[in-house]
Formats: sequence, C-alpha cells, structure tokens
Amino acid sequence: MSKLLEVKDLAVSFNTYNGEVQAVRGVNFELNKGETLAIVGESGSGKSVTTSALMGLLPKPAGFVKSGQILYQGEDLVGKSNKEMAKIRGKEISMVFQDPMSSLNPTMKIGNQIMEGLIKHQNMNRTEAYKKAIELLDLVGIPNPEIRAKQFPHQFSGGMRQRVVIAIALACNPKILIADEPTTALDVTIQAQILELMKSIQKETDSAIIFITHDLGVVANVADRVAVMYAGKIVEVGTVDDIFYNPKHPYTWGLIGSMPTLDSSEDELFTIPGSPPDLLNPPKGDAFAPRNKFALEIDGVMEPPMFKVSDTHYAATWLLHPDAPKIEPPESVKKRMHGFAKTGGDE
Amino acid sequence: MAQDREKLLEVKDLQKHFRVGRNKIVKAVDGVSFDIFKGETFGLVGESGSGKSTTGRTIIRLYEATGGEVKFDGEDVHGKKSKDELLKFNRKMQMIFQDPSSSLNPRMTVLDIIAEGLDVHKLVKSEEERKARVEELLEVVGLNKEHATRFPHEFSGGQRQRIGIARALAVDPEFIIADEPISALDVSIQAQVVNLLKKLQKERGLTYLFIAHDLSMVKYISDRIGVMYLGNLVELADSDELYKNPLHPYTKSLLSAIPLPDPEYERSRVRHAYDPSVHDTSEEPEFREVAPKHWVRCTKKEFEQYKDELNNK
Amino acid sequence: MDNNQTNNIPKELLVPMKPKEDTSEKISAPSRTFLQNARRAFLKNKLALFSVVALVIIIIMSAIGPSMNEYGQDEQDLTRAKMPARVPVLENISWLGFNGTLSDTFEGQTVEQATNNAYARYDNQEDFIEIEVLNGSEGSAEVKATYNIYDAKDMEDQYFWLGTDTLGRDQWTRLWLGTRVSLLIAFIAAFISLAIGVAYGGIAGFYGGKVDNVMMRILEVLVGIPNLVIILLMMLFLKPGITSIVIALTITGWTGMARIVRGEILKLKSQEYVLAARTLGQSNWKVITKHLLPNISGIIIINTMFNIPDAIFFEAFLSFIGLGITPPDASLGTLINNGFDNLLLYPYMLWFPAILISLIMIAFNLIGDGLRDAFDPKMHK
Amino acid sequence: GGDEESTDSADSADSADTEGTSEESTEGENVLNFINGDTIPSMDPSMATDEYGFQFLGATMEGLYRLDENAEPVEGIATDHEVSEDGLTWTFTLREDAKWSNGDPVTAHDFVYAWQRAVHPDTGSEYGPYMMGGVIKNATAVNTGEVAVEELGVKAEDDYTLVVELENPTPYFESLTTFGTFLPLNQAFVEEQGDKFATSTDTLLFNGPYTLENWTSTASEWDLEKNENYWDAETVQVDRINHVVVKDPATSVQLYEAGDVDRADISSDLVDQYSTHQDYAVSPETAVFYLKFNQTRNEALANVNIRKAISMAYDKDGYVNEILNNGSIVANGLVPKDFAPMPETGEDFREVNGDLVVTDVEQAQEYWEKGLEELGTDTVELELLGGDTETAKVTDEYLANQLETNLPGLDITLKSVPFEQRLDLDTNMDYDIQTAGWGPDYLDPYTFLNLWITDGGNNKMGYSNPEYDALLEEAQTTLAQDNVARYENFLEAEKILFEDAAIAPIYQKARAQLISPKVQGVFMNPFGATYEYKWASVGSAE
Amino acid sequence: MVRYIGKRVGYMLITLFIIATFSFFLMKMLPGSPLNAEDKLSEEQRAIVLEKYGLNDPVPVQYVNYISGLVQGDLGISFAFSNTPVTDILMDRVGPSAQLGAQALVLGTILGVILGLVAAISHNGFLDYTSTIIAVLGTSIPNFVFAGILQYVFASELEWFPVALWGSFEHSILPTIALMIFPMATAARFVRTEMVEVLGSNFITTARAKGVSEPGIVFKHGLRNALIPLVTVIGPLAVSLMTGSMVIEEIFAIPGIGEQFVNSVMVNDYPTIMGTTLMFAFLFILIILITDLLYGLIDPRIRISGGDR
Ligand SMILES: Nc1ncnc2c1ncn2[C@@H]1O[C@H](COP(=O)(O)OP(=O)(O)OP(=O)(O)O)[C@@H](O)[C@H]1O
Ligand SMILES: Nc1ncnc2c1ncn2[C@@H]1O[C@H](COP(=O)(O)OP(=O)(O)OP(=O)(O)O)[C@@H](O)[C@H]1O
Ligand SMILES: [Mg+2]
Ligand SMILES: [Mg+2]
Repeated sequence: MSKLLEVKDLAVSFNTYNGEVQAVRGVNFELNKGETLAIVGESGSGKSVTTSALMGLLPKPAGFVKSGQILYQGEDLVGKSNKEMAKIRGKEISMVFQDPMSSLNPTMKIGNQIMEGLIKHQNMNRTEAYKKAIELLDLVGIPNPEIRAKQFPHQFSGGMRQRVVIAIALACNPKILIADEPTTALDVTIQAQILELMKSIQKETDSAIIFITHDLGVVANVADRVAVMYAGKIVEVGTVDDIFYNPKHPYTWGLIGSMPTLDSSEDELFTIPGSPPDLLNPPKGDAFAPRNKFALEIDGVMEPPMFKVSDTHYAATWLLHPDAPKIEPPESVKKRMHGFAKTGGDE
Repeated sequence: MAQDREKLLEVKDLQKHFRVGRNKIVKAVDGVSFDIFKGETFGLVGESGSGKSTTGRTIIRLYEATGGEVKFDGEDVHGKKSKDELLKFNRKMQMIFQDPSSSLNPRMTVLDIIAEGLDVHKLVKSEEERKARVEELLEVVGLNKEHATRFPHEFSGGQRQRIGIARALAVDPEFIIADEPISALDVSIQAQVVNLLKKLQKERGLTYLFIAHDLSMVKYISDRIGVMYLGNLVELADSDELYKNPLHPYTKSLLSAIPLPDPEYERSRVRHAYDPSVHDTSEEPEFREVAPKHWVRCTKKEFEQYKDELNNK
Repeated sequence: MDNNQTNNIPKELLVPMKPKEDTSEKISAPSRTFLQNARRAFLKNKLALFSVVALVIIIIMSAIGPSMNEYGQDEQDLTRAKMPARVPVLENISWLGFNGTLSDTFEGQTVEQATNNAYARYDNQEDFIEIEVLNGSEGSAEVKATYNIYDAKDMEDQYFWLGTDTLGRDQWTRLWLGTRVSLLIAFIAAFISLAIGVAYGGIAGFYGGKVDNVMMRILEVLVGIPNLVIILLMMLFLKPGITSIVIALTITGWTGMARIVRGEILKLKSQEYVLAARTLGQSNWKVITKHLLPNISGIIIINTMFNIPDAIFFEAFLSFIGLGITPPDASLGTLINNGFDNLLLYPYMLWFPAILISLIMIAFNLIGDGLRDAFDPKMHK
Repeated sequence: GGDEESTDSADSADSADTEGTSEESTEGENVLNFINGDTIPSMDPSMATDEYGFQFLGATMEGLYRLDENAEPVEGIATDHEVSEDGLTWTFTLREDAKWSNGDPVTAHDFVYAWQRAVHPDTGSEYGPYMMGGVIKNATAVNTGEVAVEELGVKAEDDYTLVVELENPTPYFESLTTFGTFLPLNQAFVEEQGDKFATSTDTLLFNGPYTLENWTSTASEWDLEKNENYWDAETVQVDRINHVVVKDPATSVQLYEAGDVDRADISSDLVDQYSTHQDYAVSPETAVFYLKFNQTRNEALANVNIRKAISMAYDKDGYVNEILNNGSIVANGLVPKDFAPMPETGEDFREVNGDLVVTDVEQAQEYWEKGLEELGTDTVELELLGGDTETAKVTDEYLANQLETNLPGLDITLKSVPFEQRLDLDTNMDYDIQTAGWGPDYLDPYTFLNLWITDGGNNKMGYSNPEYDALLEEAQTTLAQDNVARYENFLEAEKILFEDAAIAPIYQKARAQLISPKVQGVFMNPFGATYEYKWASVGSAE
Repeated sequence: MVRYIGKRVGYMLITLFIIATFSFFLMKMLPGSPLNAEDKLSEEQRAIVLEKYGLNDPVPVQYVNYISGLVQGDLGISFAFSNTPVTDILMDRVGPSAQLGAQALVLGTILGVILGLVAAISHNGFLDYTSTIIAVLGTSIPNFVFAGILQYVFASELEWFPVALWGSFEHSILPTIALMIFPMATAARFVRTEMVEVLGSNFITTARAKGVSEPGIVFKHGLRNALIPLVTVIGPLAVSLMTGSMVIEEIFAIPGIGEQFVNSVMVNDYPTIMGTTLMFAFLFILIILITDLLYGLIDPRIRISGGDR
C-alpha cells in the first residue's frame, strides 16, 4: 500500500472573543491508496475541523493551523496559498459536505455546478464538461440525467442532492475523497444506497476515502480502518475489526454501548455521562477522564500516550499501561461486542 | 402486553392533503388508521416524506385534518370547539420536536421556555412556584437548576432535547408525540434521551407516539410499530414481530437498510431495494390483519401470500 | 507510540480515580441573565459603545448646549450677521477654522485689482484684511485675503462658537435646538414605525392567507399615493409643526417596516418553536409577541435605524414646503437647507449641521448593529 | 482701460460661442442666452396672468403702443391717436404694413376681436375684466352678461382705424394699451385653433419683434427668433434669444459663470459673493412690499394704534441692507420711487409725498402702550402669513423677531405657505398680518391706490375709509381730465392710508443681476413685460 | 406564468382604481379650483370657468366623468397650463426623470453592489469600514448637498461637465451621480450584510472545495444569492428615483416630473396632481410586479405562481 496522505501532529485553533479554541490538538494519521478511513467521535470532537484543514478551508480569519504537517504525496499542504490550494481542491482531494440541503448553490443549475470543476481542472470545454456531467449524474444513479442537469437543487430530494454533491466531488477523479457525514441527514434507505454507491465508485477508481460519521453502523459498513476522536485528539485507531471487536478506549466502549441493536432489550442503554470538555481550556491530563468511570488518578495529571495494542491498533488510555489495573469493559458493552463478535480480536 | 389496556388514542382513516400551487395537491397522509393504548409506545417509521410528521401534527391539531377522525380518550379531537376544551386537550397531549435547535426559541431562557405551558394553563400561582416547578422539571430530565437562566444555544443537542422534553412534561400530559426526537442527535446522546423517555414512561405512565426512521432505535423503545409509506400505513405489528417477520416488501427493504455496528454483519448484509411494482394492482389495497395483531396493507391476493409466508417461517 | 516515556509512571497514579463531584451536565460558561448577557455583549462592541457615548453627549448637548452661551435662539442682530466661527483657545490654531476670520482667494488682472476685489467683498475694511499674494503674475493675479471680521466689527470680546446665521443668530444655540427637534422627530419616527409597522406586518404575516392579501393590498394603495398628496391634505387641517410632521410620519412612515416584518414572520411562523408554543395552547397574541417578534428584533432594529435618517430628512423636506418646523424654531434639516444656500461664502453654516447630522446617523447605525448583535443570544460569548 | 474691457468681453463671447446651450449658434448670428424663472403657463393674451406670460407676449406681439426706454409709449401698431374733448373717445390710426406671422395684415378688427374676447364671459379671462372694467365702456357689463359683447366700447371704423370709447376719461390709457391684455388677435386663426390656441408655437400667431419658437406650454427651453414679418424688423438686431428654465439661483449664477447664459439674477444669499463681479448690476423695480393688516379677524388689528405701532416697530434699513442686500430700498410709502412723476413739475410722486411712515421704535412703543390700553390687555397674539420661498421665510422670521422684541407683549406665530395657498387665505381673509407685494399694471399711482378702496377686489383686509374712497372716486371721474388735481388727490389719499396705518410698507424691490456686456439695449419696463427686447443688440462680441 | 402575470395585472388595475378613487375624493376635500384666487372674476365668470372644467356637477358625477375619462386615457385639463391636457404634461416631463432615475438606479446599484462586495470580502477589515462609512454618509447627507458640491467642483471649477440644463448625455452625468448616492449606499449596506452571510454558507465551501477561484466564488456563487433582499429594497427605491427628485431637478434645471409635481402642488393644479399621483402609483405597482418576477429569476426556489414571497 502506498501512503497518499500523512497528517503529522496537526493542531488547529480558532481565535474567538473569549480566547483560543483548540479544536484539534495534535492529530496523527495516514491514509493509503484505495482504503477507507472512518473518523468517528462525538459532535464537536474536531472531525470536520481536521478535514477542513486538509482542504485548506478553515473559516478565515478565525481558524488557523497552529502546528503540524499535512503531507499529500510528500508535499506539505500547510501554508499553501489559496491559489495553490484551488489547484488541489477538487482535483486531487475533494470533499462531500455534511449537509446536502445547503451544500448546493440554490441559484445555479445542477449541471453547471458539476461542470465547474471539470472546466477548471480538466481543461474541458463546456460541451465536453456537460457530457461528463451527465455521465456522472448517471453514475450516481440519478434517472434522466439530461433533464435533471438543467434543474435547480430545490427540485431534487435530499438523497438526490447528496448524490449530486458526491458527483461533484468525484468529477475530477480525486485521489482522496473526504466525506463529512454524508448520510447523517438522510433516511436509512437512501443512506444505504449512497454508501453502496461510494463503495462501488471507490472500487472503480481506487481512490482513498476519509469518511466522517458518528454512526457506528455506517462505520461498520464502509470502513477499512477507524480513528476515534475525542476532544480534538485521536484516542483510538485500528482496523474496523479492532475497533468493533476489541475496543480498548473507554470512550469507544461508550460509543459502542450506546447503540441499540435490533435484538437488544436492555432496560437502559449505556450512555456516556456529561459533556465534552471546553476546548477553550482543555483539561490537563486525559480529556475524557471526567466522564470516564474507569479513570485513573494519572488521568488528571498527564495525557495518555498512544499505547500499541497491535500493529494496526493503538489507543490513548492509561488503562493500557502495563502497570494499570486491568479493567474489563462494562457488561452491556461486552455483551454487545460478544453479540456481534463472530471473528473477534483477542477477546 | 399493551393491547389489553384501554385505547387512549384512536386514529381512523386520517387524511391530510396539502395544496401546493394552484392545482397540485400533496396527499401527505392518505387514510391512516391505528389505535394507541394507554401506557404503550407506538413507533411510527418510514422513509423521509412518508407522512410521519404530518400524521403526528395532525393528531395534535397543528394541522386541520382533511378527513378522518382522531379520538382521544373517546372524545373527538378535531370536533372540539370551545377554547377551554381546547386548552384541556392541549394539556393532555404534547409534542417533542425533531430538531432540538429549532424547536427552542433562541431568545427565551430555559426557564421561560419550560414555564410557558405552566403560564398558559395557569398551573402556578407565584413566581417562586413557577421557578420551583421548572427546577423540578429540569431535575426530572437530568439537568440542573442553574441551567434555568441560560439560553438554548448554550446547550448541547442532547441537553436541548431534554429541555424540549421538560417543556412537554410541564403540563403533565398523558400522551406525548415524539417526532424524531433523536434523529438530529449524536449517537451517544441519543441513548441518553431514549433512556430518559423510557424512565419517564415508567414513572409517569406516559403514552408515546414515537416517530423515527431509524428502526433499531424505534424497535428498542416501542411496543408496537407502524410502517408508513407514501402517506399510508403499510404494516403494523408488535415490534419483535415486525422485526422477525416483516411481510410488506417496503418493511423488508427498510429493515435491510439499517446499518448495524458490526463489521462482520455489514460485510455480509444484503439490502433489498423496494420495488413498488411487485404489488398486485388488481384492486385497491386494504389494511388487513395477517396474523393476530399483525396488520399489512395488501390486496386479497397479497393477503393470502403473506399468510403463507408467515406460516412457512 | 512514545511508549518508552511512559515506563516511569509512578504506580500510585495508576489507580482508579476517586469520584469527584458530579461533573455531568455542567456548562462551562458562567450563568447570566438575558439582559446581563445583552449588556455584556453590547459593552464589548467598542464601536457601538463609542456611538452611544457620542449620542448621549449629543443629547445632553441638545439639552444644555443652548444655554451654554448667552445668546438666545431667536436673538437676531443684523449687525453681527454671518459671523464665522470663533472659539477661545482654538482660535489660535488657524487650520481648525475657529479663528473668526473669513478668507477666500481673489483673482484679478493685477495684484492690486485682486486686492481691491477682496476689499470690496469685505466691506472695504482694509485695516482688518490681510492680503497674501498667491500668484503675482501679470494678467492672472491671485491673492488670498483674510478678513478679521470680529475686529472689524469691534467685537473682539465676542465669541460665536459656530458663527452666526444670516439674521445674526448664534449658530451654536440654534444647532443644539435644531438637534433637539431632529432627534425628537427621529425617535418619534422610530417609535411609529415600530408600533404601527411591526403590528401591521406582524398581523398580516401571522394570519396569512386572505387577511394578509387584503392587508397587503391596502398597504399598496397607501404606498401608491405620493406622500405629498397626503401632506397637502393635512395642510388643510393642521398647523405646521411637530404635530403635523408626526402625523405625516404616522401615515406614511411605517409601510416599509410592515413589509419587512411580514416577510420575516411568514418565514418564522412555521419554525418548530412556534409550533411547540401552539401545542401548548399559547394564544396567537402571545405567540406573536413572545416568539415571533423577539426573533426578528435584529431586522427590526436595523430597519428602524434606516427609518431615522429618512424621518430627519422628511422633516427637512416638509419644512421646505412649509409644513415642517415653524420658524424661528429650527431643525438640523432646516439648518442644512439654509447653510446650503450660503455654502460658497459661509461654508461653516452648512458644515456644522451637516457634520452633526452625519455623526448622529453613524451613531444610530452603529448602535443599531450593536443592538442587533446584543439581542441575539447566539452572538454572546 | 479699454484694453481690459475688450479682453473680458472677448472672453465671454468666446465662451458663449463654444459652450452656449444654443445648438445652432452659427457664426455671425446675434444670439443671446437668457434664463427664465419658470415655464410660461399661457401665451393667450386674454388668459395670461403672470410675469412670464406677459414677458413673452410683449416680445412676440405688438399692441397699439410699446414702452420705450423711458417708459414713454412709442408707436406700435398704432401710429397715432386722437382723444376727444371729453376724453372719452380715443381714435387710433393703425399702420397698414403690420402683418401677422402667417402673412395676414393686422387690422383694427383684430383689436376689436381680442378686446371683446377678453371681456366675453365665456372666455373666463381674469385680466380682461380687471384691466378693462371701468375703463372701456361697458366692459364690466359685458363681462357680467348684462349687455351683448358687441356693446363693448371698441369699434373698427375701418381696417386701420380703431375707435375706443371709455367709461371715464383715463389719462393713462395710452400706457394701458401696451399691456398684454390689450394685444390684438387674429380671429380666423384663433377660432381655427379652438381649444388648442396658444398651447404651442404652432398654435400661435405673432406680430411683434420676435416669434416664439420650440415652445409648448410645458416646455422648459424655447427661443425668440427675429420676426422677419415685423413691420419694424430693421430695428431688431438680435437674431435669436434662447431661453431655458432655471429655478435655482445658485445654478443660474454658475451657468452665467460658465458662459452658458448672458444674464443671471443674484439672490440675496449670493450678493456678497458677486457684488464685486464686474458684470454685477442692480436694476430698481417698481414692486412694493408691505404688511397687510386684516382688521376683521383679530380685534387688536382693528385698533389703529396697534397698527401704527407695528408699522414703525421694525428696522427696514437693516432688512434691506443685510438681508435683501440686492439693491432693494426701504419703502416708507405705497407708491414706489421713480414710478410716477408729478404732472407739470415732473417731480417724483414719492419725493413729493415723502416718508409717510418710518421706523421709530420709541414712538411705536408709545402707540403700542396706548393701543393695549384701549384694548384692555397686555398681550396680543398675531399670526403672520407669508410665502414659502427662502427670502419670504427669512423676511417673516426677521419681522416677527423685530416686532416681538420691540413691542412687549406681542406674540407672533409664523405661517409660510405656497403662493396659491396664500392667495386663498387672502381671499378668505383668513390671516392676521400678511407680507404682500404689488407691482403696477399701468403707469399711474391709481394702480396702487385703488387696492384699498372699500370692498375692492384686492383689499381683503377689511379696510374702509370713506374719505379715501371719495378722493379716488373723484380722481377717476370728475378730475379725470385734470391730471394735476388728480395727483393732488392721490397724494392726499396716500397720506390717509398711512394715517390709518392700513398697511405698513417694507421695501421697494430691486433686482441684482450679472449681465454680460454682450447684452445691450435691453431695458426693464415698469410694468407689463419685464424686459423689452425690441431694441436689444449683441454688443462688443467682435 | 402568463396566467400569473394576468392575475397580477388584474390586481394592479383594481389597486389603481382604488387609488384613483381615493385620491379623487382627497382632492375634492381640498380647496382651490382652476381659478387663481386673485378674485378678479365675478361670480358669473367663476361659474363659467368651473363649467368649463366640469366642476359644477355634483361630486359623484364628476367622479364618474373622471373615471370614465381615465379609462380612455384622459386625465383632464391642467388648471395651471391653460388648455393643456395633463397627459401631455406628464409625457413631456417624465422622460428626463425616467432617464436620470434609470441611470442613477443602474449605476448606484452596480457601484453599491461592488462596494458591498468589497466590504463583505474584507469582512471587518479596513475596506469594510471604509465602505460602511461611505454607505452611512451616503444615507446621512442630503442629496442636494451632494448635488451642489458636485456642481460647484466638477462643473464650475473643473469645467468637466455642464453646470446644469438638459440635453446631451453629458448633462445627465452630474445629476445622475447626485441621485445615485442613496441607492448606492443602500445597496452597499444590504449587499454587505447578505454577502457576509452567503459567504459563510455551506454551498460556498462546497464551491471552494471544487477549486473554484475566489472571484468565481464571489461573483458566480455569492452575488446572486445575496441579491434577493437587495431587489426588495431597490424596487420602491426605483420608483422614487424614476418619479424624479424635485431638488435635484431644480438644482440642475432639469425639466422633470418631480419638479413638475411639487410645482403642481404649489399652484393647486389638481388635475395634474391627480394624474401624476396615478402615474406614480402605476409605476409603483408595476415595480412591485417586476420585483416579484425578478425574485423568480434570481432565485429559482421562489415559484412565481406561489402566493407567498
Ligand atoms: N469557526 C469556529 N470558531 C470557533 N470554534 C469552532 C469553529 N468551528 C469549529 N469550532 C470548534 O471546533 C471544535 C470541533 O468542531 P468540528 O466541527 O470539527 O466538530 P465535529 O467533530 O465535526 O462535530 P459534528 O459531528 O457535530 O460535525 C468544536 O468544539 C467547535 O466548537
Ligand atoms: N406544510 C406543508 N405544505 C405542503 N406540503 C407539505 C407540508 N408539510 C409536509 N408536506 C409534504 O407532505 C409530505 C409528508 O411530509 P412529512 O413531513 O409528514 O414527512 P415525514 O415522514 O415526517 O418525513 P421526514 O422523515 O423527512 O420528517 C411530504 O411530501 C412533504 O413535502
Ligand atoms: Mg462536523
Ligand atoms: Mg418529519
């Protein structure tokens, strides 16, 4: 596998009236050709900010990359000018945004919105671009693409709009496709269609996908590898099986535990109490500690490093320290893990 | 379990049509009938635009029904006229909305939002009592009383939804329509809200109409589930039954689309796309009881077919 | 990854944390009431704050300004007509223009001719005219003459801070009295567009359908008839003065606001929090006042800020056609009107009221922006 | 020196040629460019009522006589006339070479038609009955429909002899015939045009020095072109006079400075700036402005002492010099200066009668005290009605302030309204004090003095003094033939007017202007057309 | 669409009719007549003149006459200009005002939009404050002051343009600029506010993610979406511009309708006042219709036939 993207120690902050919000506080990951990396984590954990930083689309002037590197094919994207980035955006790296309802320009015809990138990056003329746009619409499963291309976004349903957004992102065969919660706003049937679509396109073009979501069901469906984010950091990363069948971080436990399955019938779902820390003044030590009932004293003193679980699996929790007390995941979570553990990790 | 109890809400052939533009009519709800028993949770699922919200809103009179009947506690909801009666009705039936951020007035403090119902129904006599009631409600939904003076935007999505729940609870309703109360929330917070709803039901004997399109959560919380498709109820059964023996092709498709947090399962999952053309079009389908307490909208022919299907399982 | 560093962690720290006080559901921001919040947000807005201070000073000045010197508002004296501004102390800084002199450049064939032109202009008070030759060339000479009119008129000890007008009245006094009138009108206009426009637009938007249709048609008719015609009619029944201005504003000034409010209400009324209020059985009136109006306060405030200059100029226009303020009372509008007629020769008659009116407008605009933000809890930090 | 002058005028001529608004100012043409203060509402001699109408009627048409530079009537269509012994029959001999612009000859019938039309009730003329009533025999009777229009005292004896019968001997009748209302009309043409008559160039006929071109009643630009059909076309030097409507005084002046126009009025505010301009000129006029006291609405004004007090209590000098600042002079009587010379002596009427009321605050206060005592009060509230122009407003503000300052206990409210509204209020006598002005309609003091005859059409202030009425009546009837005695009566009447303090004079108007040296031979008439262009020429252009 | 416009035109006519009725009776309440009040006419003559203008009939009859004249495009005869039909006066005067108004509107809007865009792009930057100040000044200094200064500086002193009068295009430049200030300032403020919001919206980010250049973002994506509120305010503004500004027309000696209207008011020329009123009203209603159609053009989401805007 070839390394397409490497994010090193990325930290992103926002200047606000009240001070600096440290939205991303040192994130490391890499992305290989043709793989799908899912980033999960609760709302506000820095998923979108991380990817915005990759695209150079942090809201200006408040947001800025504080430190770190984003190496795309060995080239650092941090500090590139808007003009330089405009050449990469859409062509090399493209992005599907969270909200299909507002991601399309309401006053521009669908066809034109797709063609824009083609004309810019592929040097196509309008006729060629138009043909390609129709092709793309067809590819993402929009019936009657010729008619649809001449319509406006409001004439499309949410699912169709999301497909259009995907078509736009795919237009120039990007090497990396970032999808920021592309299905959160959609209903399950359409969500399923879109996930299938993305997978099949990936198969065809061999592009890498960064897929952001907080829906573990979706993760299980699409991901090769998973990164779990909490409070601006990646707290656990591993293959999809590592994360679902052998989660090590208490936050990951919480995530898994809070999802009911079709056959679960507990009286109460597992929940993570409390709310995430204020990133204006990130806590000393482990940011998750205050909500973690398995927290250790050291969590209040020192941030846990990434402990290696296996070659593919790392987690940042002191519980993995060789000297730490061995703590089992809560029963409900365990049951759930076992519930779907058919292959299982080292459990 | 629930069916032995008395009916709280009867919906008969409810219709709601919207007029859009000059000659176009959207039949958002087109003849839906079901009953909800006291103390149960009735789940309503279906794809986006199938008319779930419209059903809920028509029941609570946010929309005038185009046709059909809604009886609450035996009384016709839509026939009511007098202001007092309406107020009484408003007290008994409440709603929790889908979007926690747009369902709270951004310019009002939590205290005022929750106390609004108290004020309308004159349930408190003094300012202190009002405050005390609100603080009590905040505690019930797992917030604390300092939150009373804050504004909605200062809360997380889950907290906001709890405020919405507290607002609904303030008037001591018997029946709550929860219109996708968790769809907009983060998974970890969804669990909090669902737990809270369950807890409240247990403590207060509430009855819920729980609308969602996410079957796994609905299944978890509901006693019975109705599946809507294009303004019609296509299947209705106990939740376990529905999950185990989905009959209507749409229900099957819906169930097959739910992603589960299990990579192995997901790898092997087969999704059934729903193709409306499989239906028998020889006659107008009707709502029929295929098995006890398991209803499907089907034609006579399909009815037999479904019956066979069940028996063969 | 940096596992090696973690080896020397003291063992005693690797034990379960003692349960601390329950941190669940804590919000880190301190708690404040709405007004505290609004005030805080407003106070943080330097520009708005500055504007408030400026406006307060202006208001105070309009109250006390006229009595700060000994001249009355209608104290005419033709011997001291059209005196330029002169302020003690500041008079020594010549470029400020408060030194009580008139100056201008004069052209002529020769320097002498130009100088004579200057003398002729300034009442031939040669002793009090300083001549500075700018261009002495034959055929197109140019001189700059500075006329010390205070000395010439034997009024060395007099100070008209902002000069005098054509009737010899002290402009300082009149400026503040005029400000008083203009501000009064501005506030009344704001109030009217708030009261009538918001109510009208609110009702039309909220009830929608037929009610809306009828109300909007009525509005169209109202807007369709030019103001002037309505004012003409009023001239019949009313004496010129504040009352008629207010009535004119009442008839015509609120329609823009009504249209805007209606549009916003149409947008907002299907918001879920409005539906929520209705499921609680909240009355329509309360829904409008508690839920809808507060949420369009931003746009209402901004629009009100647009109404204020309109009203001030409307008054000036009315005065112009004889239905405005009755002389000798003045408003900023009439002062500007008069000043404009003397622009070339006595520019100070225009500049001071013009600067003041601009200041007031800018202040209102910035305060409006500030208020809008302050009343939006989302903008609070 | 002469050098300077010529350079200057060359400059202005240059600029006029290159930048003049006149589109086609071809080389060698004599063109002037003037500003008009407003549109011309009517070019129908019977219907015209305003300054501009009469101005352009005067330039484009010719009546029996025309006023020359010294305000003396000189021949127009009439070459001569005879007056009967009793002064009642005037026989005019008309020239035979006068032509309408369509080539028709101008005949006595044209006068008969025009004059009959002016008083014919169906015409609805305002000035016809006003100017002719009491002068031409039966004019009033015709107008009220009592007698047929043919009974009007004007006959064409033949094509070129016009006989006019007067009601009373009217010494100033000759000057009257120069007035717009007395112009002839071509019956065939007027009747052919019907309602459209005089609404545009195409529906007008001219017999004067110029023709009016490019004009419609709403036009804001038009020009006077030399009328080649004019009997005295030789005298007319100017080929064309362009006119544009400009209302704003500052704009007029800037147009002048830019060389776009050759004459611009200077408003009071601008005098300071332009009084040193080499083209600055002041022309005296004959209009007089005064305060009218309405004796019927407020009892205080019915008191002569109060009126006297007010008449004396304001400083006219300051007003004229500081506020008007345009050459206007203080008025201390009614009949203006340099308007009516006494018969025989040739002394100015004004000189002879002297100052009848002058500013005297002390005396004013005495009268005031007395008046208040008589009224049994110590405060008086009055409304001062005035126009809504800038000057009018300043005037009223000034007067109010002067009166309030000098007469303790007086409280004045100002009311400024547009001109037409003021006329309405005047007609209904719905005011206390009013600033008003009057310009003459013919060359005789009577044009001023008849205003205050009991129940006169322009009295409208409830003033009535039988003695005054009798003096004027006598002047117009029994003394009509004896101009000297007549003037004595006028002097006496004017004195009475001020003994009664019926009105309080303020000033006699003058016009401050910038006039290009190009403009020569243009003079101002004391009444009728403001400017006389017949003898105009374009000077020192070469 | 056609049907919709038809319906709207129907509404327009009704509104106009109401305005006509309304203002007719308003006029009847006002004093004054074609007779100059100088009272030189006898009673009999007054009657004759009144007869000529049809003012002797009972008011309802006059009303019917007026309306039936109106339907035939006859607005009556002016009181002030003898024998001149009101329609002629309007025809004569509306041209210059409309030209000026249109020029000022177009130019003002374009410049205002640019100013607003610049401000929005440099949000809270130096240019933003500069343009805001320009906008505030534009709304707070009366346009006759601008006009006077422009005239003095650019015509009298610099001699770049004619001082005043009407004729060539050059004559219209200064008055256009003076008139333009207000719409420019208004447009700038609205565009700025709206553009700041639009530039923060998701579809702009999407466009950026496509690699669209900054000018493309602003003009292709941002502007059109920021135009709706502008259209709303510019509509009525357009009417007030096209119907002429009395002050500007007077300062530049332009024979426009605004000046004419004030004049008619001053001389109690009721038929002309009525006619002008109706013309203004017609323009206003027409502009509202155009605005509504523009909404649909600018924003495809707004269905032209929809009831609500
Ligand atoms: N423009 C901004 N100014 C200040 N803080 C910001 C800004 N944008 C994001 N943040 C902060 O950065 C943090 C991370 O936000 P981000 O949008 O990446 O979360 P997320 O993981 O994508 O959440 P979600 O699942 O809700 O999309 C949050 O705490 C948020 O408050
Ligand atoms: N006020 C309205 N006017 C016109 N059409 C409406 C209105 N409200 C809903 N509809 C239409 O009625 C249909 C049903 O809408 P409804 O909101 O009930 O669906 P839903 O099942 O709740 O969908 P979702 O899961 O997206 O909330 C949709 O086609 C919608 O467009
Ligand atoms: Mg996000
Ligand atoms: Mg819904």
